[in-house]
Amino acid sequence: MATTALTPAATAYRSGLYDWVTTTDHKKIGILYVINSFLFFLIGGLFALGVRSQLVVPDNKLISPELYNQLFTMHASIMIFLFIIPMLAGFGNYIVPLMIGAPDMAFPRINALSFWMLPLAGIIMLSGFLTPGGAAAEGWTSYSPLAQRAYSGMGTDLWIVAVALIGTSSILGSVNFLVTIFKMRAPGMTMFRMPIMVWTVLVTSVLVLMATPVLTSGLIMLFIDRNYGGHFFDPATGGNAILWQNIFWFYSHPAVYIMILPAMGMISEILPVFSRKPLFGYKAFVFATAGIGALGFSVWAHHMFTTGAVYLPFFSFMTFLIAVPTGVKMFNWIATLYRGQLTFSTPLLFALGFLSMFLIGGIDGAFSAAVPVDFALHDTYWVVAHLHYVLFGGSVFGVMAGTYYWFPKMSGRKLNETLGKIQFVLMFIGFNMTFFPMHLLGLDGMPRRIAVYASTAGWSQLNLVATIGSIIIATSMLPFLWNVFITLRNGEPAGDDPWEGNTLEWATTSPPPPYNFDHLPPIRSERPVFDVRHGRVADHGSQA
Amino acid sequence: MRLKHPRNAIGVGLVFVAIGVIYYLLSRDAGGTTTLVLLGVAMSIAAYALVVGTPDDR
Amino acid sequence: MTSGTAIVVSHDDPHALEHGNRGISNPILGMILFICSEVMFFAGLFAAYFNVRANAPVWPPSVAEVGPIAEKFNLHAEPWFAATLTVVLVISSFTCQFGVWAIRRDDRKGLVRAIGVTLVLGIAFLIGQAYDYSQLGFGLGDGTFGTTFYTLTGFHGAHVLAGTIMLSVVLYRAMSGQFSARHHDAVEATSIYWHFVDVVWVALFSLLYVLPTH
Amino acid sequence: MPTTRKKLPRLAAIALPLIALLVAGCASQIPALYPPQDVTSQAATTRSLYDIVFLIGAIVFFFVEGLIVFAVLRYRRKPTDTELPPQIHGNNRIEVIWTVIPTAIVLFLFIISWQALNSVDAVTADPAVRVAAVAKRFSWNFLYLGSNGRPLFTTDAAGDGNFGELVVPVGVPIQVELYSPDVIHAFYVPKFLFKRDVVPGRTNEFDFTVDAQDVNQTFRGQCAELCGVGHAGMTFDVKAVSMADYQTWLQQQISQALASPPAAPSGSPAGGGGTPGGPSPSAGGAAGTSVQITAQNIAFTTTNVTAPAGQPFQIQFANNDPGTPHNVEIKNPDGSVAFKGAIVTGPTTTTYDVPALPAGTYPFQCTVHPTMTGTLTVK
Repeated sequence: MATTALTPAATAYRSGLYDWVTTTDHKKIGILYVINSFLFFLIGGLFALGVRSQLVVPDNKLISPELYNQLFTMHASIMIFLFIIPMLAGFGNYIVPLMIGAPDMAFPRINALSFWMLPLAGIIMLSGFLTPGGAAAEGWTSYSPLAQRAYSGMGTDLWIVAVALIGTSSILGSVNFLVTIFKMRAPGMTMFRMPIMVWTVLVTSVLVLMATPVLTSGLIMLFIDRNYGGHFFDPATGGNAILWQNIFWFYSHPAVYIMILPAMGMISEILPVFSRKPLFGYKAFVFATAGIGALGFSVWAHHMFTTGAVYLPFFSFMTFLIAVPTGVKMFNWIATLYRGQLTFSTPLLFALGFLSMFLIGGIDGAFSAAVPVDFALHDTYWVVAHLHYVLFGGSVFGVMAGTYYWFPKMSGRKLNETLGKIQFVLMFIGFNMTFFPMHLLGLDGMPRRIAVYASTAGWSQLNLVATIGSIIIATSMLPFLWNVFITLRNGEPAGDDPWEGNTLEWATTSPPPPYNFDHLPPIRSERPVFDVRHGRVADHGSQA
Repeated sequence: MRLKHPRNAIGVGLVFVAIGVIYYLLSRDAGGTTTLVLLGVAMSIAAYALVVGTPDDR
Repeated sequence: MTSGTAIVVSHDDPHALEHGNRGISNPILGMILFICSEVMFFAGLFAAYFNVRANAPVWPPSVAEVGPIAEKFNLHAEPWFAATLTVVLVISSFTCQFGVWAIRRDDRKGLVRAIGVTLVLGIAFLIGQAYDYSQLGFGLGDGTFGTTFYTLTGFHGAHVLAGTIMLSVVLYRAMSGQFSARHHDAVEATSIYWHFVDVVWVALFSLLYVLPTH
Repeated sequence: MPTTRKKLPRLAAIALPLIALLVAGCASQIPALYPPQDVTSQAATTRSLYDIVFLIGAIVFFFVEGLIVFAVLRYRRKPTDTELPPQIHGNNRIEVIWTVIPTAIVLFLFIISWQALNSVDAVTADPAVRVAAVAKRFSWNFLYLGSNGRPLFTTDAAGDGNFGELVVPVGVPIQVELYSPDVIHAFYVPKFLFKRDVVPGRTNEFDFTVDAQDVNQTFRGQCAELCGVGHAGMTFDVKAVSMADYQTWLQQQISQALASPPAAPSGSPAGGGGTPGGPSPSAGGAAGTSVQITAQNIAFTTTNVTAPAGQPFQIQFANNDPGTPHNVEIKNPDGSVAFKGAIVTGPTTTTYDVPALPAGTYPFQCTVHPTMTGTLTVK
């Protein structure tokens, strides 16, 4: 099959299972990442439906508190560690080498190792349900002492092992990305001609590289406390319960940016293509991305305002500051649309969904940065609303936009537009129905992670609305899955460049051959393919 | 490119060391300061290696 | 297969043919970046150490707090054994570097000799540490002191073990003549890793045996 | 230039149900996009901060969302658009503007929130009422503290989790100290617009002053930090009464507590858990001495004990609180730890070997519950 490499139009992916399992091709590994992540998205989504069906009416006895705690813990853990982070890593894997004109990642075999650790970790994490005590049930934050041996069972040990494994996979992946981006760029692809998607993957990789090992050290301490009689987090013997939170959030706040930055990168590729304009303020965008990454390391304790154990003004100040680079990005995106010629294909719809929903999540962030307001809102459903507006309204909408945008490149076929738009409308409505009422519930004092609430609390109607919304979200996945199915069977052939794209992945075939390119167009700006299409030769890659 | 001078790479880490020092002066939190300062060290090493290790942009 | 391979070669390093400055090779750069993440791994452990240390009224914890076992915590009284281990590890860092310099001169025998000595010193360190553990008289569960001590030194020991495995592979490959002045990324990468492990130990030794108690 | 299309775009159509939801929220009794009416002076501060943050947030929301909707409506690609639109790569002036203005806004927000924080977070030195709230899986217990910092009585004297209410007078500062013997909980009263974590091994405290106009109301409180399977049921009530009513209630509670002392009085052997292996009736003086200390209902029943100077002695420690860890930590007069006994979870008894101490007076306490105090006299 290697001989087919020189005939780019050949069906490079019609190969056997063995080939997929042993592949070191970044494109196949990228697709494996994406498929694996979508599977876990469905599993995590089912857990979310379980949570919502328990909360649909007050005083519900459908799901026991034990199982309920396991469900929301596994929902969050799977969505974060096995869906969003690997999904973005998967798109990065597929797209980044193509975008910089490289034949593959720097370390193809390590790349395969990084991927195959994920399904293994997923199985380990989910196998907690088979243990006598059930799966981990302390929330994805796994706060000690609740996560200590005295209060939780073997599921927590499995959770620790799984998350440590995923962390290792991420670290190896980030080394791979960094070396690829710095060392494997094609001639002419200078740093400031790299697509924004590549920049966001770069910054994300730095965050993963620096933050994830701190979580690994914390997980090891927790494991030692639980299994070998350690005292790191045990206040009765000189340990410190707050220490776990410090270590955990030192990873997990940067992790929030790990989960959103590549999605921002996707949006930044899609908006220019569908408005036929360059991204407004390329360099400002790069510096804003780096700024978010840097600030992300000094705000960890804003998740701990109510512990009474952190210096509040420092973290409040740093948290407020993050609004500035984020705002710069938001205005850059809108200015990209301004005076453009917008084509409302499904990728753009999801990208616009990202803009409008992430905006709400971002404004919510300013509420939480104001410490006294956070005293009222922390650990209520308001926070649940906030984080879903960022991670669902932001990351998931970004991932869907990226899926519709790059599916033609990955498969050679274009997803059906009508089904795509149906999915968008359903998902947009369902998302807002589910998560907007949670703002109101939180403000009214509904704490998160409670398995039941009283009928007298006044939360019944909004919870009902939220549950209906979650069913609509689940429904919105059906047209998507059907769309993928029929498109792969006999979808419309996409051609090399269905969207009139800007970046190098559209200069090769769909799907690209092994090692990606027979020849590269000259790279004189951040939009080499655009330049070729419109006969542009001047360097306009940098502003001012 | 001027920005890519190895000296500037060290500066990337100094930002975090500076944040760590300010943080220590305000909060006296030994643990958080340790991570911030060592983050500065790690960032400096990484940035230096990436800048020195990358062939010049063409 | 042949045509596929041809593409690999032409794409593998297209820059090398055109430009002189290749910077740091991919494996070595990857190793340096990985070591940066290792720095942050130890940053987490060190942060935990400083945190419990700062919270303790007396460090190491006193008899009043954890009972008679506390008398065993006084590592400052007998630092000589650990100091010897430190010297062993520092010397091994030098011998490792001699190996790198040797292979850069294409001195393959010198490489084998230097890496061999390094490996022996590394194993000596591990045996010494295991012996030290057996003599200490307190365990992982003996208060925060025992927990932090064994976690810090234990994970450092695990890194030394990983280093000796890497050194063994390098030694085997060196003896099979796989390295040359042009082609010895694995030696360079292992050496950088070994230096890192050494630096961590020096930091640990200073922390546990030298830094004044309170 | 062509005019804007009249066709309602999809985005706007989708936004309509959202707006309908908002309107419905405001119209009926279900919660709105606003925190509940504040009932403490601290909450009033927080709420006026919320007002400003909400106002700015709403302006930013409508401004930016308006820009998005405008761009979507105005700049659709038309069949006549064959030429590229103007290729604008950026504009330094406008980029500086939209960096500087948000910076100014967030600095303003930071400063006002810091000011609000300083008043919300302030604790007074002389509160009118001091309460120790003990949160354990899965119930609350409120210990009213006397002027000497020792508990006068507990709202959960039976130890069965049936704790009654936190009764507080209106118009005066009330200080709450938070203790947890097990995992992290959080004291959260929505109408106070406030919560504070209850962290084992750490004493958090905060003040609140209920507004005088909110007298004779009951406010719902709940644990806000996941603490296990019973988390949802870990609720409590705060009842605000007038100062006169409070005093009546207080005296009634104190006399009740005195009428039924929680354990045997000072000096006699511990009841309840008992001391297996033969109790030692003497509390000092004799050679090879041992001292009796008993913990019950988050308090030491024996608050004054005596031990011989200059020789090691034993403490027979009985913890009679089921599921609750206690110990005895003896402090030197300078505040440093002279002896710290292992923490044991009741009901149980244990023996501490205390090293020789010079003559003097030593305060002792429970490490887990610093409100549990006593005095050890060594002579």
